[in-house]
Formats: sequence, structure tokens, C-alpha cells
Amino acid sequence: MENSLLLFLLWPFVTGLLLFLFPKKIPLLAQYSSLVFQIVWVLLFVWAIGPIWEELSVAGDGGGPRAFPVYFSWDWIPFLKSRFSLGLDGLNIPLLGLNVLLSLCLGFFSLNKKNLGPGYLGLFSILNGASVGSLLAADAFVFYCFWEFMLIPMYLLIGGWGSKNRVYASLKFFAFTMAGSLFMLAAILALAFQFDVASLGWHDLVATNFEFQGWGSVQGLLFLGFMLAFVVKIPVWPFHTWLPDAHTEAPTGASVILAGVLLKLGVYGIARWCLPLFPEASAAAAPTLMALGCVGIVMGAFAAWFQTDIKKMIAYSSVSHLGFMVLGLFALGVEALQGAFFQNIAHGLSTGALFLIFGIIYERTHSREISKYGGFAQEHAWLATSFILASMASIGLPGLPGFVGEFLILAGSFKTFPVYSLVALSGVLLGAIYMLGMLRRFAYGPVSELVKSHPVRVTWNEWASLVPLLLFMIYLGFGSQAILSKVEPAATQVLTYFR
Amino acid sequence: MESSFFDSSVFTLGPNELQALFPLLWLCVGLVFSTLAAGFRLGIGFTRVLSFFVFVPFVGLLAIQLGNPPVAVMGTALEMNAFTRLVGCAVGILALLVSTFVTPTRNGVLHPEWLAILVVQVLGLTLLPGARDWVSFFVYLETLAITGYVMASLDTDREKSLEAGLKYLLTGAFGSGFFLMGAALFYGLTGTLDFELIASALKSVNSGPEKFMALSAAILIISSLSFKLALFPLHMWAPDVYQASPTAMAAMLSTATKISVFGALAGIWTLTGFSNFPELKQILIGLAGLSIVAGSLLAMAQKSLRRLFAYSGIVNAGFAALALAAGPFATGSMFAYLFIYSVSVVGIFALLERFSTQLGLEPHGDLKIENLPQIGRKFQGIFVGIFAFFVFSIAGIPPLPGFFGKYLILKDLWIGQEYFSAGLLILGTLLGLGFYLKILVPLYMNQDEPTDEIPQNKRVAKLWPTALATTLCVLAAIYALGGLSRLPRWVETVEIFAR
Amino acid sequence: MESVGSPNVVQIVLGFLTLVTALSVVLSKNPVVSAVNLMATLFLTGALYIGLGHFFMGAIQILIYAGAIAVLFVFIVMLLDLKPLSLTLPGRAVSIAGGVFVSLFLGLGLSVAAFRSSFGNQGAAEVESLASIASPSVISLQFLSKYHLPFQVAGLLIFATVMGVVVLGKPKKQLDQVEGK
Amino acid sequence: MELFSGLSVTQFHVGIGVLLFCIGVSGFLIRRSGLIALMCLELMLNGVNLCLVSFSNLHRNPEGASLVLFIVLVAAAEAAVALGLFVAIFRKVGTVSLDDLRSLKG
Amino acid sequence: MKSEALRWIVFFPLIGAALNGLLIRSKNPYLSGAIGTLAAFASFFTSLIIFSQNGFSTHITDFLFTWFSTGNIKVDFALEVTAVTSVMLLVITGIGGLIHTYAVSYMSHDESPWRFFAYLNLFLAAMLTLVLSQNLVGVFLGWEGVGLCSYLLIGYWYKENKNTEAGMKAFVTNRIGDLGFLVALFIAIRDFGTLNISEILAFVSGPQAAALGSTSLLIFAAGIFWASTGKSAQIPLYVWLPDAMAGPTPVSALIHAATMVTSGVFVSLRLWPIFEGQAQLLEVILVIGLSTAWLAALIALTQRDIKKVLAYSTVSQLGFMFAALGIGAPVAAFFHVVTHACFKALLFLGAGSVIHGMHEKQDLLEMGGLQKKMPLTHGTFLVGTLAIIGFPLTSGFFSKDLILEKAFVKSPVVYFLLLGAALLTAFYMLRAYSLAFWGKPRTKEAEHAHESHWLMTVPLGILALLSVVVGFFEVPDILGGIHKFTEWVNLSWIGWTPQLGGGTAEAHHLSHLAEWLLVLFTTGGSLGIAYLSWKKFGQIQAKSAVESNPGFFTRLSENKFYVDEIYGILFLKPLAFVARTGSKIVDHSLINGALHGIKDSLNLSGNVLALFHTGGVQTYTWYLVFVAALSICVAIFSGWGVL
Repeated sequence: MENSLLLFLLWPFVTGLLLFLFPKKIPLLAQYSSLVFQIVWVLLFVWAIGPIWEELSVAGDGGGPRAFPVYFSWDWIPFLKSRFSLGLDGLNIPLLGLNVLLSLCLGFFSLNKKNLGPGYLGLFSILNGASVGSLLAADAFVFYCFWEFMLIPMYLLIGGWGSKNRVYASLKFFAFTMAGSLFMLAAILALAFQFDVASLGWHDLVATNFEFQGWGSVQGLLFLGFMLAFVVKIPVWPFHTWLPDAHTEAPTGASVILAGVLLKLGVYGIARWCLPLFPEASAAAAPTLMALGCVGIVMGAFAAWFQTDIKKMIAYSSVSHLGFMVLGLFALGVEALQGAFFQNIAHGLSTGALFLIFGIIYERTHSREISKYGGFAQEHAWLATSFILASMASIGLPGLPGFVGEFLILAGSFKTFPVYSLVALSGVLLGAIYMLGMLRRFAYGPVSELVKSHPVRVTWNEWASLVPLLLFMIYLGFGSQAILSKVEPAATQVLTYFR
Repeated sequence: MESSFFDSSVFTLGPNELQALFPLLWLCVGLVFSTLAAGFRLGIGFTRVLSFFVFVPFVGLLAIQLGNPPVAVMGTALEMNAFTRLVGCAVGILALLVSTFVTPTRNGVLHPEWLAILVVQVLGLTLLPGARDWVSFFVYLETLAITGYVMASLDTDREKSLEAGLKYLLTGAFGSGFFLMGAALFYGLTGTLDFELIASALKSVNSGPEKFMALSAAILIISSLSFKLALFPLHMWAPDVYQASPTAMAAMLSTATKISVFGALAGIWTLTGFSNFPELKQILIGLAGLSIVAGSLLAMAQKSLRRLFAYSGIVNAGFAALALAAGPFATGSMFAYLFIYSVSVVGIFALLERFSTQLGLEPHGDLKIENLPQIGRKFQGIFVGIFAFFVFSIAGIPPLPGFFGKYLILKDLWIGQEYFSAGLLILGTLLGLGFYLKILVPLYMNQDEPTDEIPQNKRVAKLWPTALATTLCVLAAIYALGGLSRLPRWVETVEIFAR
Repeated sequence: MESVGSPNVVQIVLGFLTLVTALSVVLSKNPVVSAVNLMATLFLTGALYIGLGHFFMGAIQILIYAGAIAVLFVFIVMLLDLKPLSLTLPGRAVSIAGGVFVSLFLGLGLSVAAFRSSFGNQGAAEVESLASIASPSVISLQFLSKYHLPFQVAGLLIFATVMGVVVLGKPKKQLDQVEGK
Repeated sequence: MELFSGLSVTQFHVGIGVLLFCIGVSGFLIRRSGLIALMCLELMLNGVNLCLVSFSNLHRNPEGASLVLFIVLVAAAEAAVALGLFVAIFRKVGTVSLDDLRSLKG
Repeated sequence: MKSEALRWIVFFPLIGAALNGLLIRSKNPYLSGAIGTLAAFASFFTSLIIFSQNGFSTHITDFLFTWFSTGNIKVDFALEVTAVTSVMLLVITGIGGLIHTYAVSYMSHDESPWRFFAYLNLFLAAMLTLVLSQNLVGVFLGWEGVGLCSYLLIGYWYKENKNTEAGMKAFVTNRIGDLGFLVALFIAIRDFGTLNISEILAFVSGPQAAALGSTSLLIFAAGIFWASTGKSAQIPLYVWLPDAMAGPTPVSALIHAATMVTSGVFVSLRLWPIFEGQAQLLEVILVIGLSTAWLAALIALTQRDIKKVLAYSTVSQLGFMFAALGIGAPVAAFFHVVTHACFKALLFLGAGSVIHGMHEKQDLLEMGGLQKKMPLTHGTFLVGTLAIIGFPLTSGFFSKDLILEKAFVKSPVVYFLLLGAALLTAFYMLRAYSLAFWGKPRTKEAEHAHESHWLMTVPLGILALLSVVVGFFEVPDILGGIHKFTEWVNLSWIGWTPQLGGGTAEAHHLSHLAEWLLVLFTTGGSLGIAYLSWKKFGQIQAKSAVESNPGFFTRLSENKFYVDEIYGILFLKPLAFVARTGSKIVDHSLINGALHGIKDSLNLSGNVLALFHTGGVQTYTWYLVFVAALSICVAIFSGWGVL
């Protein structure tokens, strides 16, 4: 268990560095090796979680909730009160799975692409390592290290392989996220050196009681410090403006990982760190954050409605959808929390698929203007069908996973904060408006000049990258219980801190 | 002293003292050889090898003595304690790194005297933190300063190098004048030039004209040393000097001087009782804050890379000054930070030299940001990656070495309850993104522009020194990172020094 | 000579002459005049040292400073054949005003610090005779004991300086001849 | 002379030293010629020396005098390097006016 | 009682959809059509078997798997058949099968018949899920699923923007309604603690419901009703249905006439015990049903597109059904659902046949005199027309009469209002019929019209037969008194007391004489109006005869009372304006503007600071003096209290 987990974490770093050394002249070599590495990584993932897979849906000792089990621990910098410890539970395993799946798909996607050389693949692999690291971390300092480190490969991926306005977008991404996380750094520092905590390990922190009497008090400030990092990453309105730019300019792979993994880390971070550590503050902040989530849902949808750029529209739809997750997190009920985590996976799959499909098209047409498209369904029926399927999943059509997530979130938050839930409902409607509006202009209608002049031949590897996502999407539409049952003990555990 | 090696009525030199002096004596031996090399006008390759011969044993000798108890050599002239030795090691390592990529000037000419001058400078740098009276302090300070003036203007073929040397000299000498006035005032106030005696005399100075005189003296000394450290607004010579001096020399001047002078200032702060006056601390924090903010802003406005890194150095000096102001307990962090920073900067300068060589610019040329796209296009490979490694490290992204340095300082500021300083540091890190990322943009983000072939086979032979230096810098940085586990010991040794 | 009590007439006159010559270093257009005035200042300072009873220091001052360094200045001024540069130019008014202003400011601060302090009343002066500190033997013994290490280092410093000056002063042609490849 | 009767010998000499220092500073700041700036530097050091000597006299302590000697030594070394630089620069640029040596800025 | 056969009712069409849509994708319309039709009929026969084996005495259930379950939300994927459901099943699969058959020929010239049949089968699967599901989330799954299929099928000919716009309008309008459904679901989760329909009904009748207060129940029922106004095209959300005629005609017949649009009535019926208790809500439903019936009928009077006439007729008839619900006569409403399904499907298919014969021309004014060219179509269309206007002994006669009778019992005012709508129906239906089949051919297409393929006419015949026969399941007492249908449907609510909804259980009966009078009055009025209409429109020879000088009312009616435009001005445009400018102002101007402001001011201040860096040594040193002097003076003077 220890070894497999550590190996699973280190593998992408090692292979990433290895990939840098591959010859630039023969991208194919790097691409295929990268694919092999990814496949091995998937196997490592299975190996790592296999032993505990069955236990996940079981509640903890004595029928109680299941605390975050730590499977690897190394006393790396004791004087910073930090242990390099990694844990696995229902909260992070689904996200890890999503990460592994997406990166495998992108491994296929990258094949035979001339411009995706060893540099790209290496950075990609390292990005995977960092995101997996922050998911696994059971120590605040370790978490922060991975969390921040993620920025570097992502920055370089957006900036190095993005489209025209990439420099602006990558800088904005980096500055925004780093500005947020520096507050978390301060909070971690305060945790370590201002309070009598044994270590920065999750269990020690959770066992510590921070006094809460308003926002100027200890717990309030610590909570705000952590939250700022997470709300920027999620991103919660009004910290969201980096996302449309980053998504728009990023290369396909980076967009997919950004939507599928990075944004989810914000949600995960809140559930893992903010809620259990600072329950009183979380409860006090819940109405505000839910309100922000609602504003995000509505404003994101509003903005998506009138975008002329397809990727930007999808990005704004992410803003809207992530508003749902914030709503779910702070409804502080097990249904809503479960919903938020399920929506994580669902949104990762659907938006990932959207970006992937559009990436395939964009590679041929080099245009993101909706107005230049039209009648794509006639040009490539399969791809258009996949696009429609992913869009439908995105707007929460029952039978596809987005519905289960949104439904649980809304139903759960309706129990505690009916008004917010009702406001958020408008997102369901607006989602249909902007998504279908885009589909109508993109896939239907007469075939446009652009589509006519750029025939799309989808290669086998692109299908290989897309089909697993679609299959998972369809499977999860009805097989939601497979994930929900694993998440439930962990989600319940988070809520035990709210007395 | 029963078994003194050299005994006379005038001074004594016990075996401990001799042993403590041994590394320095070795430097003198090295000076002899390097003078001979200069005299015989031996080529650059020979002097490089010679530099290894000089500095490697020097560092080694200091390193094996690290754990030895402190030795006062000849009374107050020099205290060889762990911190002095640490600084010596650091400076020696930097000198070694720098000598590996010393490059001939435009006409293939290099004054072979550089090694001799460098050796004398290392001597001064090593001695400075060990001085325990103003006389020795002044002599050591001038030793490193005057050799610095010569080093800055070593490229006598270029007007800019001479101009830089002259500016350095005039400003430096002017600063020395201030320093001396301060020392004189102390002398007048206390009747002694020994730190310890001054401190005990100052203990009774709490109010009245004496206090003002002590304050004035201290302010003169601090401002002149801040001048050496290039804190805003006393920084202005630094960008000029770092821009126009020979690359390797600029690397040495911008790093080693900081380590040594900061170490010395930390000593003065406690040993001469500066810490009795909270006003001085405020002045230092004020200067540090100005350096951080204004340095960042100025760095954003730069076009020349070396100027940019000079301003980055000003910002980083500000960070170190914050640690200094926090109190002696932060000295260890300050040292660790400065060392990691220095190694990274030397690596960056080596890479700049390499890049300008590859682009066919003149040696020691001033690489502009607008030249970088060509580098990115042509040489995107391991060295560009290492460049990014250094830049991100200085920017303070975990888990790169620079982050840990910064984190240590932050930690100490926090423990010392210097929240304002901690805020400044965080702000500075954020502002730093504004220019660090700007450097990477042209390197990584200009892929689609057409490439023009640059004949590089001719120059390959000359690239190995920078490659070697870079590699060594990476190793040193990673060693510093790996040496984190030893940091408590470093801190401990520094605390002995501070006592 | 008394070191405690008021300054005598000679000291006052010498002091003022020092200041006047120093001012004329700053204010004269012609660098040669400045250099000569500098020499005078250094000489007068030496006289002040002597007036304080520091004969050895006075001698060193006059011999080395006034005699060697200042002459070096005159020599260089002549060598470079510098033209007189007028002090005031329209564009420099601000910098001159700024320079004078901060100097006055600094002078004010330093003088206040110096004059308000009571170091004139410390008792050490009565205890030891002046000879015990001002004699060449005392000073040179310090160089051999307490300040031996700085003294040695200063030697290395001079050595490095010499090398540096050699490097700087070497004309380009000669360089090319020696090492040009 | 009554003006100075309130001052001790030390105070007077220290005063002269401080004033010399400040004259040097102002000269350094306002003169254009690099050589004269260098001379002003010597003035500053001279002012410091005067202070040190009078303090040494006051405290009956030889350390100040030792420092003066070191200062003289270092001033000489600095002057030597500076003059060497001036010669080199003059050979290249034809001037030692500090106003003309402004190619590095920003 | 459990039966695994139940799932196959859903699976057959699903398999058909998968075969057509994913695996075979045959361009041969007969192959694709055969798969689709077989799947539909397989479902039909499975339904029949279940119907015949079990009757309706018990609820048949089939548990498949747990869909999702957490906290107190537990959603199984489980099916359940009650009496209402089984009738609905037969309607859906039976009529669906016929329409599939019809479509084989109708779509034979299409480019991708496989896609059409895949969608159609998918629709069937969704619709069957809707009616079969044991819990409300499953119902919602079907609810949205049919919405999706409707969207896909309306926009089936997606090359034309008009069609896809209509599809999108349908989907979005339905989503507005669905929000109500979701709210109802949330209420059920929060207050009832279950989503299972039987459990909800049990809960509502139990003691906890009383403790809960009536608000929850009201909101729940209102939510469901709001959703129904969307799906079943009532005011205010009916606007999508006429546009939905952009889809192929079989789609209009199946989805937008026979099945999907009645699902609102169906769901209300399944949850009837809850509705029953909400008197105010029933009033609202009645008002809305009545107004819809009138408004749609008024608009239908002047429409020129044959499908539009039928579409508005559908809306109007749906209004009848909701009015019946509002009166408190669910069985009457449901009976009308069934009969309407038959004759409206017939009418649409007939219209499709006409359009087919007319080479895709839909304008009534361009037709004329088709009775000779298309005798079979004409005959069946006539049957459908008679059924819808309530010609004695057709199904429409019985079902409409049942509703009117209940209305009269409730209040004569309601009766007369409904009667008015029925008279309008007679007028516009005869107008359409006469314009299409009587008079002289007014265009070339009409002259060259031809009868359709037998695959189209056979279903027409069967439907015509059904349109007549179905009515006899529920015959008023005065005509013999058959109450089979009421008995069946009432079985759905066994265990629910008080027994309700049935036509026989009313508190006070009308006397036979009154009933006779009512029937005669209603029928006579309808037939009279129908005759007038036929006289007016039956002899029109040229297009221009109708087109000349429309009056105020005609113009209003032709333009659908400008409802779309009013909605646009009232809702859509303000919302779009807020969305567009709001997002622009907030995201672009405020947030990004502030960020760019910060960035620019940083850069600017950097450049300004650089100006201080003049390159002169004196400047550099000046700052040293300045800092030292300032610090010293500040330290000293502040220490002395001067500063």
C-alpha cells in the first residue's frame, strides 16, 4: 500500500522528467512513450487503490464515520511541523480516478500531433503529478507545495502551447491563483507556528479547536486564508475572470485538465481542509458563500449566453456549474455534499469531453468563433453527436451524470437554504438556453464556409481519447451509485465536525 | 598558550587559531599561484582549473571545521565561528561557480589577474562577518569593495564596464565615508572600537544626546551598509554595475557580497547593541519594504535581463532585510534564503552568458528581453528548462528551493510576530510574478514564429563552461534543498554566533 | 597642549582655514586649483592633529596624504589635461540645490548629535597622558597585536589594488600584443 | 573667540571634522567632474579622520589613530584605483565629467 | 406483484434506438423503419400481455437497480404499472406503433431514416419511462427525455435554422416548466421524505401530512401543474407547440398530439389525490384550461397551415382536459386524453398524408378538392374531424360530452364557456377540412396530388376505426351507460379514500332529461356550426377569395394574438439585455477593468520610478545622504519632541 501509493505519486514526476530528455525531432517517440507511461500509471492507480476499494463504502469503526486514512508518512521536515503523508478516502479517490482517466485519454489524444513534443508531454506528466499530490496530501504544508507547484506546468502549458492571446491568459491564471494561495500559505504558517498543533497533519489539525468569535478571530482569519485560495481556484464569482481567458487560450489538453482536475481541486480543498478544520467559520460563512455560488451560477450563465467564442462559452458554463458545487459544499448536508462531489466528476467528464471534441475540431479549423461554424452535424455526424451528448450532460439532462449532481445539490440545499436553491434553479434553465443556443449555431443549420473548407477526419487515437469519456458519462448517468456509495462515508465524516 | 606555534611579545597565535586560519592561509597560497599565473599570462583554461584548485580545498577546509567551537583569532580581529565558516563556504562555493564560466572578453582577451582579485575578494568576504571591531570591519569591507570595483571594470575594453566600475567605486567610497563617520561617532561616544565594549557602553545609553548620537552613528552605518546591499533607494548603482560588468563578475558581486554583508550586519545588529534601538529596526523595515515594492515595480519596467535581475536582487535583499530586522533568531533563515537565492542567480547569469554566446552576441553582452524569443525558438531544451527552474525558484514556487528559503523567513517573521513584515514578504512574492513571468514569456511562448538558423557549431566548444556552471548551480540548489534537514543545525550555529 | 577646555586661537584659525580651503576645493572651477586647495586642506588638517598633540599622525598626514595622494591628484589632473568645468549650468540648478540642501540637512543632524553630547566630560583624559596613545610606538604596537590581521589583510588589499591598477592602466595595444590571438 | 569658549577642544575639532565631511558631501553631490568628486571624497575622509583623532585624544585611546592610518591606506588604494579608472575612461571617452557617463540608467 | 416483463416495455424501444442509431445506421428506410416499428410493437405486445395477464387489480412493479441514494434521498430505477398507466401504455405503444408504420413510408425519401427511427424509438423509451416509473425522479427522467427527443425531432431537419430554433424553443420552454417539477421534487424530499409515488400518496393520506400543513402540498401540486403547463402546452407556456410543427408530421402526431403533450395530464392524474385536496389550485387549473381552450381555438380559426390548425386544436383540446381536471373530473380528462390521442393522431397523419400528396405544401389555401385525389385520406380525415367536433357516437362525442356534463354540474358558466370552445372547434376543423378537401384544386400541386402508400393509409384506417370505437368504453347512462373506463381508472387509486374522480360517484346526478338536453344542445350546436363552416369554406375556388381584407379580429388571430411578441418584449428581451449588459459590465468593465487598472498602474509606476534613475552618480549618492539625513533628523527631533 505504502509503496504503491508513493509510486503512483512519483511516477508522473519521474516520467515527466524523463520525457524532457526525449529527442525533440521525433515527437512520435515521446508521444508513444508518454502513452505507455500513462497506461502504467493507470495500472499503478488500480494497484494503489485496489486493496481499499471495497472498504470505501463501509463506514468507519463502530459504524461511525470514516476518518481520512493515511497510508504513507515520512518525517521529511520536522522543524516545519510537516510530515510527508498521503491518504486516500472517498473524497479523493473519485477525483484521482478522473485525473487518471483524463490523462490517459489525453495520452491518446496527443499521439501524432506534430507540435506536442517532449516538452509538452513532460510538463503534462508533471502537472498530473502535482494535482495528484495535492489530492493525496494529508498534510497542509505538503498540500500547499503541490497546490502551488501545479501552477508552473499549467502556466507553461497555456503559455507555450496556447493560442493567440496565451501570454495574457497564462499570466492572469498564474497571478490570480498565486494571489489566492499566498493567503493559504499565511494561514498554514499561522497554523503551524501560532498554535499548539502537534503537526500540520490533517488529523492533528482537525483535533485542534480554533476559537471562533467573528471574522476577526483566529478561526475566522484562518478560514478566510484557506478559502481565498480555494475560491480563486474554483473559481467563485467574482474571482472567476481568469478562467475564461485561461480556458480559451489553453491548448486542448490543458483545457481538459484545467476543467477536469484543477478546478475540482478547489472544491476538494474546501471539503478536505476548510470544512473539517473550521466548522464554525464555515457554518457562519455558508450563507455568503452560497449567495456567491448563486451569483456565479446566474452571472456565469449570463456571460455564457452571449459569448461569441465557443471555448469561452464552455468556460463560462464552468463558472456557472462550479457555482452549483459551492452551493452544494456549503449547504452542509450530506446530500448536497455528495452532490457536489458527484458533480465534480460529472462536470469533469462532460466539460472535458466538450473541450476535447472542440479541440479536435479546432485543430482543423483554427477558429473559435461560433458565427463561423454551422451545420457541423452534416460534416461529421459522430463528432457532432458526441458534442451534443456532452452538452446534454453539461446541462444536467436526466440519464446523464450532470443531472444527479445538480439534483442532489439542489435538493440538499433546498433542505437548508430553500431560497438559494430556488435561485440556483435558474441556472438549470439558463444552462439549457446557452448550451442549446450554441449547439444550434454550431452543429445545425446550413453548412458554413469554414466547416466546408476544413474537412474533419477524426483519427483513431482521437476516438480513443474521446470514447472512454463518453462511455463513462453514459455509465455514470445511471451508475451514479458506484461513486456515491464510495463517497458517502467520507462525506458524512466531513459533516461530523458540524455539531 | 603553552604550546603556541608562534610566540612573541607582540602577538600570539595558538594552534586553535592557526587551525581556524588555515583555510584563509590556503587562500593566500592560492593568491600566490594565481599571481604567478597572472604574471606568466596563462590562458583562461588554466586559471579556471587553478580556481578549482584554490576554492575547492578552501571550502572543504572550512566545511570540516564547521562544527568546531568558535575561535577568536587575535582578539577582536576575527572570530572564526560556525557562521563565519558557513559564510566562507557559501562565498567559496559561489566563487567556484563563478570561476567556471569566466569568459574572455570581446577580443578573446581576458586579464588573467581576475583570479587573484577574486581570491582577495573571497578573503574579504569570508573575514567580514567575523570582524569584532570597526577597524577590522572597515578593512575587510574595503577589501571586498575595492576588489569589487576592479572586478566590475575588468572588461577594460568596454566603456560600459569602465563606467560601471567607476560608478561602483564612487558610490562605494562615498558609502564608506558614511560608514566611517558612523564608526567615528561611536568611537566618540564610547571611547572604543570593539563591538563588545560598544555594546556594553550603549546599554546605559537610553535617552538624551548620547542616544541621539548613537542613533546617528548607527543610522550612518546602516545606511552605508544598505548602500552596499543595494536597498531602495540606495540601490541605484546596482543595476548599472550588474548590467555592465563581465557576466561572471556581476554574478559574484550580486550574490556573494550580499551574503557576507548581510551576515556582518546581522552580527553588528546584536553584537554592538543596535537591537536596543527599535527606531533602527523600523528604518530597516522601511528600507526593506521600499525595496520590495519599488524594486518589483522597477523590475517590471526593465528591458535588459541583467538589469531586471539586479532589481530582483533588490527585492530579494529586501526580503533578507526583513529577516534581519526580525532579530537574531531569523539569521539562519536569512542565510539559507540568501544562499539558495545566490546559487540560483549565479546559475541564471551563467545561462545568460550561454544564451548570448549562442546568439552570437559579444561576450558579457547585455541580453535584452527581446532577444529571448530567439533563444526560446532555437534552444528550447534542457538549459531553457533549467532557466525556468531558477526563475521559478527565485519567484518562490514550491517545492523549488527558493520557496523553502522564503518560507523559512516567513516562518521566522511569523514566530517573531512581525506580521507587517510577513505581509510585505507575501506582497513582494506576488509582485515578483509581474517580472519573473515576464522573462519566461518570450522564452516559452513564441513557438509559431519562423525560425532562422544560427550557426552554432563554431561556438559549441565554448559552451561547456556555462553548462558546467549551470549544472553545478542546480546541484548546489538541490543540495540546499536537500540540506533542509540540516537547517535546524544551521540555525543553531547561527544562534551560537548571535549569543 | 590642552585637550580639555576651550580651543585656542591657533586651533580656531587653523580650523577656519581648513574649512575655507575645503570650500574652495568644492567651489573652484579649475581642477588644478581644487587639487592645490585639497593639498592645503590636508596640510592644515595635519596641523590640527599636531595642535591636538598627535604629532605622529600629523606627520603621517602631511607626508602621505598631502605629500603623496594630493600630489597624485595634481599629477592626474595635469595628465588628463582637464578643462575647467563651470559649477553652474542651467540644467544643474536643481541637483546643486538638492545636493546643498541634503548636505546642510546632514550637517545639521550630525552637528546636533555631536555638539549636544557630553563626551567632553569623560574622565579618561585625566588618567592617562597623551603620550601613552599618540606615540608612534603605541600605534605601531597596535598594528602588530590587535590589528595585526587587518594589517596583513590591508597588505593583500594593496596588492590587489596594484594588480587592479595594472589591469586598468594597461593600454589596449599592449594587451593585444601580449595575449592577442 | 568668545563664541567658541563654550566649546571644548574636542567639540571644536569634531565640529570642524563634521563640517569638512559635509563640505565633502556637498562637493561630491554638486560637482560634475569625477576628479573633483574624488577630491571631495578625500575631504570627507579627512573630516572623519579629524573626528577620530580628536576622539582618540579625548578618550586617550590609540585605536582611533590606528583607524586613521587604515583610512589613509584605504583612501590611497581607492584613489589609485579611481585614478586608474579615470585614465582608462579618459582614454576611451575623452572626458571624466560624471554628467557624460550616463550610458547606464533606467 | 413483481414482473420482470415490465422492463422490456422500456427496453424494446431502447434496443431499437440503439440498433438504429448506433449499430446499423441503415439508409434503407424499410430496414430502419422495420427495426423501429418492430421495437414499438414489441413494446405494445408486452404491454398487452401484462394488461391481459394481470388486469389492474394490483400494482405491478419491477425493480432494476438503485440509481442514486444518499442521505434521505433514495432513488431506485423501478417501474410500476397501475390502471392509469396501463391504459396509457396501450395508447403510447399502440398509437406509437401505428405511427411508426406510417412513418416508414412517410420518411422513405429521407436522407437518414435510421436517425429518425432512432429518435422515435428513444422517444418511446422515454415516454414509457415517464409513465412507468415508480418514483418521481424516474418520471422526471422520462419527462426530460421526451423533451430531448422532442427537441431532436422538431429539429430533425436541422439544415434549416427555423426548425432547430423551434426545437430549442420547445426545449427551453419546457425547461421553464421543469423547474416547477424540480421544486416539487425538492418539496417531496424535504417534506414527504420520499420520492416514490405510492409512498407519497400514502404519506399524504397519513397523519404526518396533516401536521405538515397545506403549504407544502400546495407548492408540490402547483409545481407539478406548472411543469404540466409546459409539457402539455397550457397558458402561459403553450407557445412552443405550434412551432413544434416544424418537425416531420409523424412526430407531430406521436409526440405533439397523442402522447407527450398529454403527459402533464397523466402525471396530474397519478398524483390526483394531492390535487384533489387543493381547491384553489383546481380553480386556477380550471381557469387556465378554459382560457387555453378558448385562446388556441380562436387562433386556430384563421391559421392557413394545416398543421398549425391541428396544433392549435391540440392546445385547445389540452385546455379541455385541464379544464376537466379543474372541475374535478380526472377520469373525464383522462378519457379525453385517450380519445384525443386516437383522433388527433389520425388527423395529423391525415394531414401528413395530404402534405405528402401535395409535395410538402402545407398551406390550406393552396389545397382544395383533394377528396377525389386522395379518397382514403379524405375518408379517414373526415372521421377524425367528426370525432373531434363531437359527432354523435364517435369517441370525441363521448369524451367531450362527459367533460361538458361534469362542467354543467360544477357550474353552468363553465359549461357554456367550454361549449363555446367546442363550437369554435367545430368551426375551425370544418374550415380546415373543407378548405383541404372540398372546392376546386387551387394550385398545381393540389391538382397533381396523389393518394399515399398503403403503409400510410392502413394506419390511417386503423386509427379511424379506433377514433370511433374507443368512445364506447365510457357511454353516458342515457345512451346505455357503459362505465368500463371509469372502473379501470378508478382502480389506480384503490386504497385511497375517499374514492374519487369517477363519473359515477358524483354527489348529485343530473336527471336524464337534463342530460338529454345537454347532449342535444351540445351536439346540435357543434353540428350547426360545423355546417355553417362547411358552407362557408366548402366552395372556395380561388386563393384570393379568402385572402381579401382581413378584419381586426382576423389579423389578431392570424398573428396568434401577438403572444410570442409580447413574451419577447416582456421576458426574453429584458432578460437578454440584463444578461448581456450585466455580464459585460461586471466581468469586463468592473472586474477585469479593475485588474487591468492595477496592472497598468503597476507598470506605469515602474516606468515613473525608472525616470528617477538618471544614471548620474550624484543622483545615486544623493539618496544615501537624503536617507541618512532624514533618518537622523527624524530620530533626533522626534526624540526631542520637536517633531
